This record gives sequence, structure tokens and C-alpha cells, in this order.
Amino acid sequence: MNVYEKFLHIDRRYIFILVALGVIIPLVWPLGLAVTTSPPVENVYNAVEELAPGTPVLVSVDYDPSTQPELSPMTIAVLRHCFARDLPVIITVLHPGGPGLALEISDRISKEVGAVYGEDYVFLGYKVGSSAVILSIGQDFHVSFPADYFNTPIDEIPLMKKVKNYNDIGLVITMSGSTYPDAWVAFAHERYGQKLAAGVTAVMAADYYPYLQTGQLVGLIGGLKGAAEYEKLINRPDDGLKGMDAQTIVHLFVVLMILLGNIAFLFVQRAKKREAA
Amino acid sequence: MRRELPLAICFIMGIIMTVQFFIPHRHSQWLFDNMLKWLIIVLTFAMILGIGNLVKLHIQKVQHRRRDWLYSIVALFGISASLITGFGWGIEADSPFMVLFNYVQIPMQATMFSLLAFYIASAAFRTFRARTVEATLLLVAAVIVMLGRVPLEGIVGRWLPDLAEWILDYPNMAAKRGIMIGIGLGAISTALKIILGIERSWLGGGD
Amino acid sequence: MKKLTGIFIALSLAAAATAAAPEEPSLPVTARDAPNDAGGAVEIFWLASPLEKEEGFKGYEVQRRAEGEEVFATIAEIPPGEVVHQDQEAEDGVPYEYRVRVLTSEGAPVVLGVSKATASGQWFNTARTNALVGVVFTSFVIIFFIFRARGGAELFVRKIAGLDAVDDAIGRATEMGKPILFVSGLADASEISTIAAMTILGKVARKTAEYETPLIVPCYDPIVMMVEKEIVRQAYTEMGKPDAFDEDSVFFVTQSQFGYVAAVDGIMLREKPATNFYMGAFFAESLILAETGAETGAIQIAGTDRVTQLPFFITACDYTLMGEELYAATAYLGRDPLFLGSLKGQDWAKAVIMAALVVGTVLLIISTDLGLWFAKLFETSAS
Amino acid sequence: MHISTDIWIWIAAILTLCIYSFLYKDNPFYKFAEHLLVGVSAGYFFVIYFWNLVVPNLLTPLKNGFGTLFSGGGFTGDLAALVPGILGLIILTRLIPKIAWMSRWAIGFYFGAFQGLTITGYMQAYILAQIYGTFMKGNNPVFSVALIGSFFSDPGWGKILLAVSGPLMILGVICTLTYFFFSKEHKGFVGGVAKIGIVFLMIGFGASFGYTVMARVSLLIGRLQFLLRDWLGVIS
Repeated sequence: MNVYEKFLHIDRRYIFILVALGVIIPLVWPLGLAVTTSPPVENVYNAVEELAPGTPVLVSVDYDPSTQPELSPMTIAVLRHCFARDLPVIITVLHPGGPGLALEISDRISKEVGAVYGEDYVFLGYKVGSSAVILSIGQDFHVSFPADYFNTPIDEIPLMKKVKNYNDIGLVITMSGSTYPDAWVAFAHERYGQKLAAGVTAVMAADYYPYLQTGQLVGLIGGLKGAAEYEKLINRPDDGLKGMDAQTIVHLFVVLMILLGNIAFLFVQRAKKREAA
Repeated sequence: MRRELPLAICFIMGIIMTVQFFIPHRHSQWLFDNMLKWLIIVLTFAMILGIGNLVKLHIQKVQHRRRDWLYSIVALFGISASLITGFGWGIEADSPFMVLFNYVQIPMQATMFSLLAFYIASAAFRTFRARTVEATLLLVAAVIVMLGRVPLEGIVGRWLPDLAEWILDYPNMAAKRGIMIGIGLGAISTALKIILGIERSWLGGGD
Repeated sequence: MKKLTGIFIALSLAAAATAAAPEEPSLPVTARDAPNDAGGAVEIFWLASPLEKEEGFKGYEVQRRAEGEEVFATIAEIPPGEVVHQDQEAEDGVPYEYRVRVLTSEGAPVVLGVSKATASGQWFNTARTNALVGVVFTSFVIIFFIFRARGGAELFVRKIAGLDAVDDAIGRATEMGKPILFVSGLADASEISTIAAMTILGKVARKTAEYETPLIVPCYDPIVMMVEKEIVRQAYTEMGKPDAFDEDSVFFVTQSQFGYVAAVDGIMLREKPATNFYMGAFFAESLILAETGAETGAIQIAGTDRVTQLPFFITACDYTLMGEELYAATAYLGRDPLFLGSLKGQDWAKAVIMAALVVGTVLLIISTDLGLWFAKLFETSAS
Repeated sequence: MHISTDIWIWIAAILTLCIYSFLYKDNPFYKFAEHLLVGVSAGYFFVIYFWNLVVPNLLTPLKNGFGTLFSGGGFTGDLAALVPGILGLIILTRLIPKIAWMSRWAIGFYFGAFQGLTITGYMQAYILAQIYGTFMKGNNPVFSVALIGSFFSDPGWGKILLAVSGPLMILGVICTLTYFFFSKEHKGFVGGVAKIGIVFLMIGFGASFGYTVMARVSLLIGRLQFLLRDWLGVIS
């Protein structure tokens, strides 16, 4: 067995170690690789920028732990942006696996920026029946969410006193790992003309581009790359940009392995041919 | 009773659910909504059999001290933990059952899932070899799309991500649609054979 | 063939004719029963008021009163620019009167018009006419060829490499004295590919019974387990080896996707099966299974109709049945004339679809409008 | 560094490492985690189905239905829940060898209902929608004479790609479908077309593979963030 053949039959555990290092190193020591922003993400950013201070934004956490690595970074970036712009945030959850995540994120970010519960943001918790909930918000928030997550009647929450339905909300952003954006488009946008943006996983993003063309979504944040772009736009690097470093490195590593494997394969083939001749 | 009746039930249900699709009326909608729930309830009853089977196998392993029987005790412990917490304290957000789910089941499931990152690298290295023209096409398409999805615009320009997107949107979609139409026909044909009782292996044997 | 295409096109045209086209409103206000619904809804649409262009225009107000009622109650306020509303709270069979008023910032609302309608549920969804045509046509062709096959017509099937390998793979396991692992997908019996997998299992089990090779069938779903247990038992009985059947060889694991994968990975490393079959519906776990199996040196034959998982099986397994090949497997392995007949029927349906694609292309070349009209024949409605 | 003091974080972290140990080789830690996961998750789904489906859709309606019936209210829609109730009990006859065959009735019901759903569902999603999608991109046709004409009046790379893509899509679908012809030998013309179909298939598979890498890496990032941040506290 020559060196090329040995390389072709390398113990795959070496590959595993390199993949792990390719993720761990940038997480601990971010490389800060350049990320260029794209129009779909810029549009979400601009939609938030355009709102007058004090206009409530609804952020719906419609995902569960399985897609959390991709969706939490963008949720955090959007929350930071809203708080920085003085836009009160209403947080809802349509996915049964989401409340814990949403609570943790809203707690952390509100402490970080010093947002006051009930005035700068409110957490309404999870409600069963995605489409029905989206529809009923169009009639009246107080019907679909009589109390917040902590069982405080929302009539007693200063922020919610000003909000009746979509008419009082500047922008809805749904963060979703499944088909929730479809329901938001069909019921909040189509029925009530609500301005809508979405954050989805990288794999889903392609499916939602058509909604951008038709204007049913004002913007779209796709996967860690989208989160990284948003972090760049608000100038607050975090998990998105760090994760993007790791993703880039692993991508390039996989491509490199394919190339090296094929070069070695070529040499082995040539050696075999020579032997045969 | 043993073979004809189940076949007849299968036939009738198949026809009803096919026809139901075309009827928007309230009654038809009611049937559809309920049917899905009913079928999962039937499945839940079957789960008693499934879990019973699992428990039986592990108890046997422990009884006969078969290889790895100690781990069977772990499995039995896991089942009991879920069932006892779930039926004892319910499934509200902070119940012991959900704690078990969030800190035991979810982390392990997510970790299993994340093994894919490693396997994708090893599979790419092991199998992406330009042996034939077809294999080369697969390899080249994969590399282009992979490179198109990392932020390299500054270095190689927009054309790479654009080309990646074009491959995904056209040749890739064409292949997918072709496969899907074939699958549609194969699935309809199989379903039809089951409804008509031509395909009846699900009945098993005996009389 | 020509006849079939003719029938298909005629039916498609009929579908196009019956599909309800949205009516252009000619009256100031029109209310009508919402089409193709379960009942309980009325659609109201109106012509945009000339007042829309004036300053102070605020939108429209939709009002309703049931027959016999005195006053109109407002049911919705519509922002400027929109001219339709669906009343979801109408009671079936009650005649309603709808009134649309223009709202302006000053002065009283101006009545635009009044219209009457009664809500009801429909018994046929015209938006699904094309699906009906498709189902009737496909079923007809398939059943037609099944009958022809019953009559003893000669039927040819092309080579399917993955299925030719089944015998060798089982033989190899027998020689090595190692078991065979059969994974019938990670879906329940509602997935048609799971059922296809079950029938393939039946064929495989007959072979393992013949050679007395141990078979391991871990199940993801309890109903699948019940049925597969019977299928394997039956196979062993038919091969005259009912005693060789091990009741515990078909067993339930868990319905957790990655819990199941963890267990099957463990089985592969501990039992070291010589051959792994992955048939049915697979999701993200496909590559975890196939890579672990490859590491143990097993021959791997996969078959799935999950388009997104095919790339992983193709790269990591020795043979892969792609999409429809999975459904063809039963006919191929069993050579039962009825099954071969249905396969032929599928091919004819495919030919008609290809013809439709060509027709559509030609129409698009002739005129975009004509092509669009043709494409719309295949448009599906979600509800 | 702020190592977590939460016992549950520790449990989750240790179990995570147990699973990762599988990458090295099969070992007692992995076996432990594997068996625990199988046990806990098997019980989990049963409990979830029970509370979320059986209680609201079987037990509650039966209670209400019989309550109304016995208090003289007559039959109500709630009693429809008897259907799955009886079918469920029939499934359980599998436990009694003498009448185990009765379980086939319930299986026939289950299979039959799903076959009906399959026929119509696949017709819409796998056949009609795919034919429609072959012709249309968004609300426009995939190609038109105007698009091709615009290339000839003002040639350019972008234009040619735009003009050619649509016909290529249709060609690709037809060739791929040809590959799936079973009753014709892949020789001569049919063989040639099927070969082109394979070209499309391979490009498609490669592209899908490449497309998925990113999502898989982000899962690993998520787990490592948990270990490095939530557990060990070495990153912020």
C-alpha cells in the first residue's frame, strides 16, 4: 500500500477530530470572517428601522429545541435591534416546544439591555391552534391571550393596554423551523394586511423566497448565515457570526477532503494502470 | 371473518377516504378531522403492545442474564421513569416528566442528530470519488453548492452562489419533480392494490 | 395510447370548464355563498367606491342582518384598497342581507349597496376537479393493465440493480454466518413507503427462511411491528420452516427518531450484520445509519421515496432503489403477473404525463396565454 | 470560566458526552445512554399521546356522551368516540392468542383509511403540483418566446441562462421520468433519454447533498455551544 492508498483508507476518526476542532476553535476564538449582507435580511432590518419609536413589534417564537441552534441567534439579534430602537416587543409562542426557549431568551436579553417587563416587552406564552390564534389576534389580542405567561391579566399590563389587534402592531416577525410562516402569511398578512417578516432555517429558506417576490413577506432571515448578517447590520457580533465562522470552516474542510480524496484516488488509479501495463 | 372481513373493511375505508377528499361539506370535514384523531388513538392502543414487547424483551434479557443484560435494566428504568412521572404528575411545563424530557431525552436526541456533521464529512471523503461520469457530476454539483453557501463573495465574486442557486432551482428541481411524479404513481398504484385486496401481505398468514 | 391521451385531455378540459372562475363584480355590492367550503361562510365583494380617491377616505364597513332583523350589525371594517370580505360566522340556511358602507373621516358613512346571500356547504369541491380526473384516470389505467395481466399477457420488466443484489446479499450473510438487518423506515403504517417496505420484507424473509439466516427487524412503530411479525411468520411457514421463526426477531424499539437510530446503530456494531436493508421512509437519520453500516463492512441496500434522503443513501450504500423503484420492488421480486400489470399501468400513466408536458411546452411556444391556461389545469387548491 | 452548578445541566452534558463517545467506538457509556434514551423516549410518546389525544378525543367525549345519554339527553356526536375506542380494544386482542386474528379488523380499518388519504394526497402533491411546477415559477411560466427573443435582441450570459432554464427544466423532468420506465428495456432511444435522466438525477443528488451540509453543521454548533457555554462556561 503506498502513501496515497493509505490516505484513502485513513481512519475516519481523524476526520471526526478535525470536524470537531473546526467548530470548537472558532467558537472559543472567533475568527471574524467577513459576511456580506443580502437583500432579504437587509429588508427585515430596514422594516424595523422604519418603525417610529414606540410602535409595538410582535415576535413569535415558533420553533423548538431541534432548530434552536439556527433560530435563536436571529431571534436574539432581532430583540436587541427592537430594544435599541425603543420598539416595545410582544412575544408569543405557537410551537408547543417553544415557551422555555422564548422565556430564557427574553429574560436574558431584557436584563442585558435593561428593558422593563410590561412596558418594553411582554411574554404572552404558548397558545394551542396556530392558525386560529393568528386569526384571533386580528380581532382582539385580549381574546386570544387573556393573560400573559405569568398569568397576569393583560388588561393590567401597561404595554398591552395600548394594543388591541394587528392595527396597533408595526411588524410581525415569526421565527420558525416548520410551516408556521405559511399560516402567518395566509391569516395575518392576507386577512389583515399585517406587515410580516420571517426567520427560518437554512434548509427552509429557499421555499420562502417566492413570498418575498410577492411582497407577502417584507424580508427573510435564513439560517445561521441570516443571523450573522443581522448581527452585522446591528453591529453586535454574537452566536450567528461565530457559528458562521465554524460553518465556513467545516464547509471548506469538507470540500478540501473531497479534493484530497480525489487527488489520491487519481494517483492510485494511475499506479494501478502502470502495474497492469 | 378472518380474512374477508378485514379486506372488506380496508376496501370500504379506502373508498370513503378517497371520496371524502372531494366533498367540502361540513359532514365530510367532520369525518376527516375526526378520522385523523381516531387513527392516532388506535395507534396509542397499539403502543401498549409495542411497549409491552419492549419490556418483555428486556425482562427476558435480565432473567436469562444474556449479553448486556445490565443495560436492559437501564432501559426498563427509563420506561418506568417516563411512565411514572407522566401519569403521576402530568405533563405541564415544569412537571418532572418535562424535566426528564428536557434534560435527558432532548440532549441525547439532539446529540444523535448532530452526529450527522461528522458523518457528512466522512461520507463525502469516503464516497465522493470521480470513478464514473455520473459520480463526477454528483461530486461537482455538491462542491459547487457547498462553496456557494459560504460567504466567499469577496474572494470569488457573486457568480459562485448564483451558479449554486441556479443548479438548485433548475437541474435539481427537474430531477426532483421527475422522481416525485414517479413516486406519486407508484404510491397510488400500491394504495389501489391494497384497497382492492390484490396486495394483502399486511394480513399475514394463517386463516 | 392515443385513446387514453384523448380521454385524459377531454377530462382535463371538462375540469377547466367546471372550475369556478372568480366573477368580475358588476353590481356595486355582491354577496354569495363561499364556494367549495364546509358551509358557514359568505363572500362579499364590491366595486371600489369613487370616494376612495378623495381625502378623508377611511375604508369600508361590512354590515349584516339576518332575515327578519331590523338593524344592520357591523361585522368588519376593511382598510382602503381591499374590496372583498369573507363572513366566517354565517349560519347555514339563514338568508342574510349584507350592506357595505364607505367610511370617511367626516360625515356619516355612505351606503355603497346591499346584497342578499345564504351560506351553505358544498357536496363537491370544484377546485379539486383536476385531482378527481387524475385519480379516476390513473386508477383506470392501472386496473385495466392488472386485468390484462390476469388474462395472461406477456409482461417485461427492466433490470433493477438494487433488487438483483438481494439474493447475493442474503447468500453472503449465510456464508459468513452473520445476521441480516432489515429497517423498514422511520414512519408509521400511514406512509405508503412503509407498506412497500413490508412487502419487500416478506420476500426477504422467504429467502432468510430458506437459508436459515438470522433476521433482525427493529421496528419504529407498534402497528408496523404487529404486521411485520405476521409477515415474517407467514414467510417462514410458507417455506416450510415455521420452527425457524424467532418471535423476538421482530421487535419494537421507540417512536423517537434518534432514540431509534441510537438503538439500531448499537445493533449494527454489536451483532455485525452482513447485510443491511433500509427500505421505506427515512429522514435526517439516513446518513447516520448508512455510515455506521458502512463502517461495519456490511453490504447495504437502501430504498426510499424521500427525495431529500436519496443523495445520502446513494453515496453511502452499495445499492439504492430510487423513488418509484421501491414500489416496483414487490413486482420485481415476486414476478406476480398482477403486480407486473400494475407496473405497466404506471408506465402508461407516466407516458400520458410526459405527453402533457410536451403539449404544455408546445402551447407555451405558440402563445404564453395558451400555455398558462394549460398549466393552470394542474393547479392544486390547498383547502 | 463559570462551570454550571445546575445538576440537570450536568446530567444533560454527561449524557451528551456519552453519545459522542460512539464516534470513537461502541463502549459502555454509549450503551448506557442508548438504552436510557430508548426507554425514556418509548415511554414519552405513550404519555404524550395519552394526555394530548386519548384524553381529549376519547375519554372526555365518552364521559360527556354517556353522561348525556344516561341523563336522558339521547345520543350525541360525542359518542362517535366509541369508534376509536372499540378499534383500540380490537387491536389489543393481539394479546389473546385465541382471538388474535380479530386485530386484523382494526388494522384493515387503519390501512384502508390511510390508503384513501394516500391516493388523493399523492395525486395532488406528487403529480399535479409537480406538473404545475414544471411549467410555472411563481406566477409566471418557466419560459416564453419573449424571454428567448430578448436573448437574441440583446445577447448576454444572464439572458441565455434565463432563456434556457425553463426548457431545461421541462426536458429534465421528461428524461428523469423516462428513467423510471419499467416495462421498456433501457436501450436505443429510450436508453439514451434515460441516460440523460441519470445526469439530471446525479446533479440533483449532488446539489441536495451540498445544500444540507450547512444545516447539519449548525446542529453540531448548537451542541458544542451547550457544552462550552451552558456547562463549562468557557465561552460567553
